[in-house]
Amino acid sequence: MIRPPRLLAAILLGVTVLSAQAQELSIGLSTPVTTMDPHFHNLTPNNSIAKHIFETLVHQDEQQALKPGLAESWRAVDSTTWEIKLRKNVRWHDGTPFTAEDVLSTLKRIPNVPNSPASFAIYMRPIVDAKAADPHTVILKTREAHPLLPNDLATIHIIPKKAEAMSTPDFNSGKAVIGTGPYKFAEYVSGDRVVLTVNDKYWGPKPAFAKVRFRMITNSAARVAALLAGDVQMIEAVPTADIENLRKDKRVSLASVVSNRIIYLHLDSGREKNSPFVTDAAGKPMEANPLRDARVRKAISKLIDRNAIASRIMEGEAKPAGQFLPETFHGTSRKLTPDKYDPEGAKKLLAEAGYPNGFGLTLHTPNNRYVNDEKISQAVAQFLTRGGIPTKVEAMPSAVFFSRGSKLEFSFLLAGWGAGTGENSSPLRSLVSTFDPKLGNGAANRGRFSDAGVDALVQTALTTIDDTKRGIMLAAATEKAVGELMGVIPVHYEVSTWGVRKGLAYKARVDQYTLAHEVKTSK
Amino acid sequence: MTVYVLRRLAQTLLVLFVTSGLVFGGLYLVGDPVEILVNPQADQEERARTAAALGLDKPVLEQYGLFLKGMFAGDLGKSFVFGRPALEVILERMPATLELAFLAMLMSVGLGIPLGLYAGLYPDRKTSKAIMAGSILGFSLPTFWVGLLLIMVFAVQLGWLPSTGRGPTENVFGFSISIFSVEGLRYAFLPSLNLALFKLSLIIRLTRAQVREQALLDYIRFARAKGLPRSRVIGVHLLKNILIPLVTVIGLELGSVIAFAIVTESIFAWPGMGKLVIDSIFQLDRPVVVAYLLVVVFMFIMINLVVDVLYSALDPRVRIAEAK
Amino acid sequence: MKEFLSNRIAATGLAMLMVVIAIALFAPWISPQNPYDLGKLDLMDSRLEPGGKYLLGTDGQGRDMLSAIFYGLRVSLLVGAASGVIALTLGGLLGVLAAYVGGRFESILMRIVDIQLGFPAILVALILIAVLGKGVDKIIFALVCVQWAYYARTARSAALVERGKEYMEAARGLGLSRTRIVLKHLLPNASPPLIVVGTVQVAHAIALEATLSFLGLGLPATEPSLGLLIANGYEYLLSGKYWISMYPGVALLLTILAINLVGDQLRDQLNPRLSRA
Amino acid sequence: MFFHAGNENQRPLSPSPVLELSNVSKRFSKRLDAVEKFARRLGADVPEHTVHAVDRVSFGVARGEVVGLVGESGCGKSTLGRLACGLIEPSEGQVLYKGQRPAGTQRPQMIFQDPFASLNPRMRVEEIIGEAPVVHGFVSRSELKNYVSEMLEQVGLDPSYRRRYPHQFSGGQRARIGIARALAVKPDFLVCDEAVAALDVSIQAQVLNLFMDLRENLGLTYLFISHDLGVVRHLAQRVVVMYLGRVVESAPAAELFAAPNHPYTRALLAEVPRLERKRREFAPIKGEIPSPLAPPAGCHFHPRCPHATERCAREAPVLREIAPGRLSACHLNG
Amino acid sequence: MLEIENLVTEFATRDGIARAVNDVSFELKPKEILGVVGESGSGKSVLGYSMIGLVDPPGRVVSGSVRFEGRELIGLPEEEMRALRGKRIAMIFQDPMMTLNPVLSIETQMVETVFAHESFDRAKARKICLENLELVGIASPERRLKQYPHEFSGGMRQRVAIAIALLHRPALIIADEPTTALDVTVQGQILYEMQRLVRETGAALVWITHDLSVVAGFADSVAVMYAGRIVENGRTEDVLHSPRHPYTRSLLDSVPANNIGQVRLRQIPGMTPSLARLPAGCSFRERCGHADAQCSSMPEMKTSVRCHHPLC
Repeated sequence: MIRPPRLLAAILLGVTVLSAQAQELSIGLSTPVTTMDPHFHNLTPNNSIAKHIFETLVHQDEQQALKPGLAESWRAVDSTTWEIKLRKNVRWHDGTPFTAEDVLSTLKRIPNVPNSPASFAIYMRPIVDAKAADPHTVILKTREAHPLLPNDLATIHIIPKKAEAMSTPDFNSGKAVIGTGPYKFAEYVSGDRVVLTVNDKYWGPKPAFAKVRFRMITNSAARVAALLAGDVQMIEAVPTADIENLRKDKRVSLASVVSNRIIYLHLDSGREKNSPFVTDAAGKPMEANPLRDARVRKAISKLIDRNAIASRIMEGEAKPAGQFLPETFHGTSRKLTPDKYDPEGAKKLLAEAGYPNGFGLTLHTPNNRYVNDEKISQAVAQFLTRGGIPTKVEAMPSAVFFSRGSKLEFSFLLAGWGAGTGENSSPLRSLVSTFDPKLGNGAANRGRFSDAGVDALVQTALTTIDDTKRGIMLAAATEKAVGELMGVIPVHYEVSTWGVRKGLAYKARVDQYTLAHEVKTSK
Repeated sequence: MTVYVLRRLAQTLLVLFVTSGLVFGGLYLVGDPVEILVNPQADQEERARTAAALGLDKPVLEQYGLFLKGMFAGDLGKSFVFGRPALEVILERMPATLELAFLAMLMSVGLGIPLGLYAGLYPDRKTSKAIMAGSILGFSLPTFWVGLLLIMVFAVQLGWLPSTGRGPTENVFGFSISIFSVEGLRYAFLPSLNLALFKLSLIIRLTRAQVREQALLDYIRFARAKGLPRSRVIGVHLLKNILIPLVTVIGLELGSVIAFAIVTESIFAWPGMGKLVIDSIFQLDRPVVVAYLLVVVFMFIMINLVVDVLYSALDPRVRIAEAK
Repeated sequence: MKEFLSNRIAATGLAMLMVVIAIALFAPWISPQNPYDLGKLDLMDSRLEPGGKYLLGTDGQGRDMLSAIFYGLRVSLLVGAASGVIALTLGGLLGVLAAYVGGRFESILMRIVDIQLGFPAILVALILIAVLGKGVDKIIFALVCVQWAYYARTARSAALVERGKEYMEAARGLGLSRTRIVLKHLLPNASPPLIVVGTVQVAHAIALEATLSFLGLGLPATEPSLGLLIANGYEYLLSGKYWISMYPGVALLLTILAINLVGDQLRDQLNPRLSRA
Repeated sequence: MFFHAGNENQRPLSPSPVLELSNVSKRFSKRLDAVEKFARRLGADVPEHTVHAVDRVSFGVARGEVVGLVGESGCGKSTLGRLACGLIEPSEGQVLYKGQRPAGTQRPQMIFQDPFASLNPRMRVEEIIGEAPVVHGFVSRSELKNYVSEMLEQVGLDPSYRRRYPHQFSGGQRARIGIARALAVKPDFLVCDEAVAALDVSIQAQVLNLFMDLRENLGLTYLFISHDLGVVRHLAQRVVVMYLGRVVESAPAAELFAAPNHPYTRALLAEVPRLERKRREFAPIKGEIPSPLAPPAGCHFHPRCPHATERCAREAPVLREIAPGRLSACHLNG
Repeated sequence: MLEIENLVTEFATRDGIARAVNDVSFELKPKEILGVVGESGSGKSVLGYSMIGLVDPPGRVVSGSVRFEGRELIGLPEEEMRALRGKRIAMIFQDPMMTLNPVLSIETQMVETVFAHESFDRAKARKICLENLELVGIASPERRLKQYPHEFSGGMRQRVAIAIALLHRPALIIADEPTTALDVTVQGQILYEMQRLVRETGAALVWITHDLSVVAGFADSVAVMYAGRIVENGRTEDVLHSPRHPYTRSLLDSVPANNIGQVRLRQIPGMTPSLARLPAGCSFRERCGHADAQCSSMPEMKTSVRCHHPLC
């Protein structure tokens, strides 16, 4: 007689063998895909899926360098006019040819998606007019000089003309999901999975897999377990805790890259006095706001051992940062390096600023937004406390954190910034430019840092078409805002890591997209 | 009985109203959904647009008024995140949770009652003591912890079962159900076991306590004095009396299984509504959270009502007292 | 008491509980490190294996696990006991009053109890914590909100039984005041089932707090409870750094086990039907 | 003992009965709430119950008397006892103890049936007996110990038991503690509600003897409620028989046992098992006591009465004097 | 028909071993009614359970014999004992609220009893049930059969229990205080019915009670139990009119109905001793007015009385 456990095992195993399928790639995603409408919610997982089905005029490679996409070429005719040449012989999944009309329809639809919680309209706003010069040429006019137009276009997925009037539910049901990309829509189950099949008629290189199944496994340990169990062949966002172990595991290999996301500390440099969470060293309320003093901010920066955080908290999955983006990105500074851990120097600076005995702080941090966000904050607090600035940590879900942070309820906070367009102007404009709703500046400047010199440099750069000149200006602005004035304190760049089963290879991307058509078989 | 049902329905309305108000107000206090929904790159103009698109630019009382108005028309608002009617989003996820809850209850009842019966009938045997010790353990282990251990053992180490996710679904009366296929059951086994463990312990303990109490009563002795076989004394006389209190508990626990599915669904990436609501809470997707609570509360009340009706069907004493 | 100790398992449970309580009470004096003082933690000592400088190893923050468990026990027990005591007092008093006063007060209160019991504990706590934010006081508040109804219901049914007994009539016949009757006669006699419910609920509260922590809605990370320690170590389970989650897990298991064992025995002892046999 | 029929105009015969019940009724009813009324309107069958536990009962008890109150379970005798002690308020009519509503310590004290349920299990004997006297200021705390000892001695218990809890005593001893508790507030009047029913015969005898002694020593008045006619016959000077909330007969004990008038009383006496009887043939009365929720019309006893006529089903008989000091409610009496 | 010899049943309690039935012997002839009288804790109920094999742990029959219709019941395998129970020996219990299963209809509870010992078809089983309900004086049995116990009054329930006990026309019925919880009028009715039924069916009856006055005029013989032992055993008239054991005497003297006109009742000093802590020798010694040195040894059961100094 077979004992029950063995019997059970036999049945279970039998079925496992049957379920394995060739030519199928299964990927574990870390965040749920919320829609199939490429214009509804500007969110990394949504965009990532959209990139399989739809295409943008301008592509970005794994380093976010601009590459031709549906547009074969683009150029600024004058400072406000752009001419875009479209690729010919591209067909939609339903067989109709791709033309300039489709591009114009897309541009029309984007600002008018009902109920959109985060639309792509921000990238459209500089455009005042769009015309088709011929079926494969589009002319775009901007209000003023807008050098970043190609970067912006890299975020916009082109839909066919007939989908212009389609609603978001039409996309979610799959009815409207017709693209030009390497994969075709097959199935979408909210909160569970997205299934795609290969587009045999794709103009570009053929993907390695006929069918892709994306599974949403938000719990990171479960995601790793799924990879180890072979239920999925690839996962994104490998948790730092498992890196060391997975590196040793023969069944899997890892792909990682320093991403475009910086983790930084923001300090209240707006309020002159009575910053809400600043106390004296004994914990009593204090009127003066030491954080307004750039020397104090510099001292805090020097108190943080970035290498320790990168190695101990992030297990190597981070690179200490001295500015907003890694040096490989356009508009970054070559001069800025991460501040060295220097408690002595910090002490001197604090004394100089008039705080030889330090003061007390509370560091506010989200606990479910960035990799190890709460732990990094604890580590920062450890260092500050040891360095004579007793620091408490208060962590909260990001839903609460960002609401309160934007209402300026904090004195000292930890946050992150990913430069979606892959360019240094994005953090400069949002994080350290003077808060100004009209210009759209300083939208995420929760420390209300303000420096006229930085503002001027950023504003000029934003209208400078010449890439080289613009790059120099942006680097200068960064050196002033971060290197000199410490408007934010950079901590590290996150490293994004993917795990794949042996036999597969993935080129890690700085924009954190998980693209099935970039997965290669390595045999 | 009519009175009873009427009373419960009146209560239900009141509860739904109060729940909606509390949750609506509560989530309003937590934070501003726009902050979490918009792309970080968005400027102030885009934020304002989002707020207007989601109806968040109006005063909160007006928002609530609009919500109530919609509620009476059966519209619980549109999800901020999904842009679809919140009710639709939830109903779409409900079958997954319900099948998990159903399997879990099946496991805990199917195993719990026999084990509890055994432990109650032979309290001094070693096996009974082992069952009781095991049940205390099941009581004491945190669900989430056990969940991962199950994955580690059965999926990663032994490779017998899929680690996470839901198996292939079939369309049954318009709902996608996964547990009618062997493959689907393989996926559902670990999560429902995880969910069932606590309830299993509970039912074992309750059954045992009931057995020990009932077995002392005269009617059992009388049944034996009548010369009935032991199987009938236990299987009919004892069991039916035990089942009556158990039905109440099982009904209440079904509700809590549905609620506790939140934890299990998070671990096993099970696309149910528990997972949805925890995500929605973190994303401040108020319409979904409010709608979820309304749906779940409504379900609980209905389950309780059914349980009470069932109770009176099982227990002739209640039946007659009500009918009089 | 003698009877209690005659049961070997229950006696073991009681002994375990005593040890656990002692550890919780004296944590600041017996812990090698103050795990709450960020200044005392050394990041370079993070994730050390058990043995050596740290008996049970360290977590990702360089926190000594042994100290963290001692302090965590303190928080978990505090949360469990405080919420239990407050809920017991509140619910017990309301339940007894409902049984004694009767009428509209009773029916309204019991409807509220029914409704409250209809809500699953975890949902109520989840929403409350989401709204209130983190903190020991808030989680205690949430747990009280979740638990009071169990006590109220138990107290009421026990008090209804007791109210019908002749000694209650005797007390009234002797011309004693209502307050005196409720506090001296009704409440003490309605309390044994409350104590039994209490042990179950305290264990439950500790587990619930752990679950909330796991879901990211529990206590502040700098002052971890056992549940939070497990939740924090949870991510290391797959990586072989078992000690970060396993030891707090075992501590939690033993604590809840001890409480349940004691509660079991109390239940058997306080059940008149069983003790008759 | 003084009776007056269900007619309010008739005054009691004695100038000053210690306890006087005039036309006392007690109804327990369950009223409909809003939902139930609504359901009724929808056509649901929702009953409104009213139980006439005690139905227009009048009688008095004179100082020093022992009155037995007998009847089957559910006849309202316990409710009557509680009305007499002021534990519940009458729905109609009046209960007067020494001319006032029974309240505070100015009321008859009750001796209860169940020796287990009638003592607070969480109090020591000292507290059980001493609580009320201290609260009411009969004794100071310092005198309490002696006072409790005195009470215990009075009921024949060792004063050294003062510090014990009820569960440490046997049934008979508990009954004594219950009596001591009642005596501690210096009552003139005891209402004994089935006070010996739960005790074994040998213990029952001890407690009954104690009641007799106390009466002699303290001049107590008793209302002795019992289903056991033997006990009542032994103790009472007068007997009141109740059936479904109404008094059907009352008479001096000796006369009642010698020549019962009401058919129910006769049936009751016939059923009492007696030791002296030789082998007997039981000839029981028909049926059982009907539910007080739906009492029969007319004379409540008529469905079981061997002499019932059509009139009995229609008209409730009045409690009338059939001989000096004897009252009966039966149409057979003309 | 029934012979019990030196039966001993013990219970393991916290205070030690309690002999609830201690060296009990008696005989019963067909159609005879035996009244077993004793106060609470005298072991009379356990005696009943011992006879029908329903002594549950922590209790057990230690020694002695119960011979019924020539078969030894002690040590009989459970299955054979079960076949006898309800078929040849039936038992009725005290509390009519508790003896019938509250959630099963009367029909279920009766029919299953028929099926426990016979394999009739259902219609025939039902017919037997109806006959028996009629037999115990239940009107409209068809309707009553469909009802549940709670729809019956206490007296009616006890009648149903009796009807169930009679289903297979047992040779022996053991009734454990079946009328204690009932009103006197109902008790009278039940006693009357019982007497009639025993006569009609030819069963022997053991009637266990604490109330001496119940057995008077009802039972043919009486056994008085004290502290687990039968202290006196004889024809009812003899025992009630000229009791020979001092305990029986005192018991009779303390019944109020037996002592009309006396101001004080005769009372037995002291309390019933705990079964686990009996005094050495005669168990009644410490409460007996006639006790002397001889009483420190256990008296033998002689000429129907267990006493060194039987009264005349």
